[in-house]
Amino acid sequence: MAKKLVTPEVFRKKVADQSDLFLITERAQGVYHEFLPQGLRVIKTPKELIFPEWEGVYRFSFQDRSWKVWEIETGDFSPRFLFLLPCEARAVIEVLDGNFLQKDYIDKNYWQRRKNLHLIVLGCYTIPKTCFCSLVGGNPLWRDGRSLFVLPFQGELYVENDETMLFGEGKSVDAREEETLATREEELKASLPPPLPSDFPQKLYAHFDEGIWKDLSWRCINCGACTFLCPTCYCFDLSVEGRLRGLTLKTWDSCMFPRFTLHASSHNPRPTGKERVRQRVMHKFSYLPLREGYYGCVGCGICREICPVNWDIRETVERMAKYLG
Amino acid sequence: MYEEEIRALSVKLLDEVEGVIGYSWGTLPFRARPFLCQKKEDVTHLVFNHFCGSNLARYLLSGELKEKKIAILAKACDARAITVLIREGQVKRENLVIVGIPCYGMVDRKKLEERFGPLQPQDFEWHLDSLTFKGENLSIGPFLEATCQRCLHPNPPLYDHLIGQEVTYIPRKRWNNDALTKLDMVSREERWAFFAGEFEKCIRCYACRNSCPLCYCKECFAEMQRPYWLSGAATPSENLFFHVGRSLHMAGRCVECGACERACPVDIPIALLPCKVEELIRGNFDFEAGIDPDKEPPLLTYRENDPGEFIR
Amino acid sequence: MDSLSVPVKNIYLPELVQIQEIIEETRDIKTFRVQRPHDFEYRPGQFAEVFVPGKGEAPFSITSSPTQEAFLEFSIKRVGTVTEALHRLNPGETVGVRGPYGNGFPIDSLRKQNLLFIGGGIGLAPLRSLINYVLSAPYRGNFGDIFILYGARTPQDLVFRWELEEWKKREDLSLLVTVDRGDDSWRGRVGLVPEVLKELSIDAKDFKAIVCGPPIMIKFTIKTLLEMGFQPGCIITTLEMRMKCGLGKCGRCNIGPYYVCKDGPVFSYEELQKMPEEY
Amino acid sequence: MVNEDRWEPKIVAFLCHWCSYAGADLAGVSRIQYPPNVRVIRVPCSGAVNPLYILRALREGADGVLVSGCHPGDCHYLSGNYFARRKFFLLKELLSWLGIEEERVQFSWVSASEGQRFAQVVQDVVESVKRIGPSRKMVKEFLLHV
Repeated sequence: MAKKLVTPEVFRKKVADQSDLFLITERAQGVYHEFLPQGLRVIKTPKELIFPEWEGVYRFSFQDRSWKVWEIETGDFSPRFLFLLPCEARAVIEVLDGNFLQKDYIDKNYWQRRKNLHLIVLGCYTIPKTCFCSLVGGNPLWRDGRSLFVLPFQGELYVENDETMLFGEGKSVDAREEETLATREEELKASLPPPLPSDFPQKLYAHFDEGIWKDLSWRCINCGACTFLCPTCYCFDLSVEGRLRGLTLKTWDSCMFPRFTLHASSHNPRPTGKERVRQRVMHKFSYLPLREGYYGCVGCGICREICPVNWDIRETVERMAKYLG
Repeated sequence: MYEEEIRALSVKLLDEVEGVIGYSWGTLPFRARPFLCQKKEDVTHLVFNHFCGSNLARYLLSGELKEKKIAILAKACDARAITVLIREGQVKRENLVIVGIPCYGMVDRKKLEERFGPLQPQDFEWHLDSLTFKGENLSIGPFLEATCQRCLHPNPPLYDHLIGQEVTYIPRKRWNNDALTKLDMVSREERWAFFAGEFEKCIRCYACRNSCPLCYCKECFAEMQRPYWLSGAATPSENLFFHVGRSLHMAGRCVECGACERACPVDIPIALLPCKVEELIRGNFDFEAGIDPDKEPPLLTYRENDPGEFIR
Repeated sequence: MDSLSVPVKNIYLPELVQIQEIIEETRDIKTFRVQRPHDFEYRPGQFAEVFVPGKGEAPFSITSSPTQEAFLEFSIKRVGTVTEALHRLNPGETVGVRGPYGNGFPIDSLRKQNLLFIGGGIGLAPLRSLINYVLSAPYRGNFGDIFILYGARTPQDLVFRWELEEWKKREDLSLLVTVDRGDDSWRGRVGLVPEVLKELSIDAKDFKAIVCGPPIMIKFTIKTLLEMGFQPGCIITTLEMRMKCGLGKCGRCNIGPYYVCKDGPVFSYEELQKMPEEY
Repeated sequence: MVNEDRWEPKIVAFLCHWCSYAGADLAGVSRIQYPPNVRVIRVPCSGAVNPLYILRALREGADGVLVSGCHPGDCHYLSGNYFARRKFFLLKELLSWLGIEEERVQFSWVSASEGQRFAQVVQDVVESVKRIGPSRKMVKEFLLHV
């Protein structure tokens, strides 16, 4: 049964019964507070589960007069279910998977975690003020056809694709209900701001040298808060830790930091805040769409909320869109 | 607050300076943000209110403005930071027009949310040291940020123009709520449990460092390759190293503005560390940063009878 | 997710190999000859990540030709932490290698062409891979005339001196070596590469130029080549960026939407023109 | 990995070249016995010890750090140890306030003629660190898990 309705009580109980299997993102919890049992483990962004702040990728040691290297298995990342909002799901499925599971080179550590992480997309029905998913081609009910999807509907919870009966049998959705749902979805989508024009990435790219970047970047203090909490930002650093025995670490890195592109020769292709802010906007709104066909921003708005100086990516993008005509 | 005065003064000042660094409303409610006003028609964006937390002195160091004549809006903390920057040779006094603003403290959005639930701007009216919520008048004290509640210097020590009237009381005495004392009271194990939890949260985004007006090192020890002090991994021990190292580097320089704490995206009360160091300096070396520009900073001087019992 | 097969190996894990020989080229450049890792099939112009245990990892272009089957060579200038650690190593010691990465030179489009190689300083390293490839017996016939122009700051800064001698002896190529500043014993050409280039009697129509060197030299050389009538598509160069993964994942080495590690490091000037100047 | 049964503390000692280092030397040539747990790093002056050195030593797995310089008033550079005293005071107070055991970082004044005293100081430091056990709070995690 691909589509069903379950009561909030059953839903809450099913989750509470296996609460150690479930995790939830902070944003999703904010929206679904009333449907969920207390005490689920809350994480900031989905990426910290599958692409953690730091992890060892391989170890090395000097033993018996020779060096050895061996990979670090991510090992027992047991199957888990993560409740998250559509924007966050999109960040994982499109952007993170797109980068780390690209078919020519698959990141093994990422893959080991990702294959055991099942996403449960919670349809976003009270849309937070800070987000803007429709601008970047998403919507509050976005899911890829195969995801487990939940949405409050007429006092019950509408569930899609629950193949393992995680939330019980439920009752089937009849034709009229299905129609009501579809109409609602259409209405919801229509009420949101339209997406950025399809030629936005090209136009933005063409305006790489514009003076406006200086104005746009003045306020930014070049910390990495936005990039570290962004659900899509996947840039990382590899560094070596330890001398005779140690490991190579994969850690989050940020295009906001001067060292990100600093050459050993001390030349830096992105020497000031202007270039770094431009890189962040361009990477998300021009380079990734041009290269891979998806935006590097899912419009969740977390960077707007946490920015110490209220440097606002939505404002910037809308201003650029207006400026580019 | 003071908007008319600030705007009128800015129009005048723009005749002689390249720009006025001040605040404008942000893109989200209850947020003001740094704003560089370079045209007279833009002065209408300038505002001042209880959400103008960012320490503007930080912007004096950005390459573009460093050698230009600039006017800057300065709360007490900003003015103190500017004093330190001048003393350390980072900015030239003659390039600055300092517009001082006596400050009643900055409001912590989270404390408002705790008390009033989801916030609507239209429910609030703001006054110098009080607020009106749906007609009810309340003291501002309980809603101030932790660093503002323990503030000892509400009036700027250095300015060319002063907006409004000086604050006549010392906030720390009035609000009697020092975050440090609460921690001083508990046992060492409890304090460790608390800090260990906080260091666990840190993602080392360096928002604290980058929002600090006095963290201007060209290359921070945290990002140095040689010597390689720290890895990029945000593990609790490395985070502790970073924050302790930073606090000690700020010793005798920190003006306790709380910019670091305000900037933290994961809500670590990180100003506790540098503030503790300043408290130690205040008590033992009789010094406060950015108050008296002629007084020798505490780590550049000594007294023969400094505390030394801890040394065998 | 299900459609993905199980990844067999960790893509960041290097293979440990022994250093066979170290040649001191100049004061601060050494060439390291290391054992070739298993299944390491590469094209001239590609690079590899070299890992020094306990010190770090950095990308270096492979300077040996794929036709030399037993080993790989890297010519490395001492500039930073990793290169300094490398310079302290001795033959017999171990380094890690993973790769090859990058696109390499477009050999197919160079076939049947006359080739003009222009190298500056350590920039000869990636070119040398291609030069020795086209000079090797099975492939020499596939290419036309070969002209090599190589410049360095002083005679002491010339790399691969032993090989320059060999090239000089060959009759199927022309070699011109120039230095910015000569010394008492220098009998060769003195002058900056772009200036020497100007004086060469080369017909732009028949040649493809392959340029590598310090950024400033590349810039002026390309300008000169254009003045000589080279089409942008006939000028090939290699770029440098800070890289970490070498696989197009870590996200730092992009110039516009192109990753230098994956789409580069070899680009034609025609492609460069379309990219923002952020390198 | 620390083997708890056979654990012996590792102490990093930053010794001033002009006094404590010579004091340690004197202890050596006088055949005075003291625990072998210290790893000595000679520094030009206690004033040259950046607090980051101490933090770094702890991060790299030292169970304790000892910094030793000239008695107040005897500094070879006149006042280096007075400046040092202020820095160390702040470091020590801050670390102990954060909840780090006070014994992890210790300071002493030992002159070049005090070989016996140096041995005693080391003895005391080693014993006090032994009492509190291996360092955990400030050691980098990668070391603990390799």
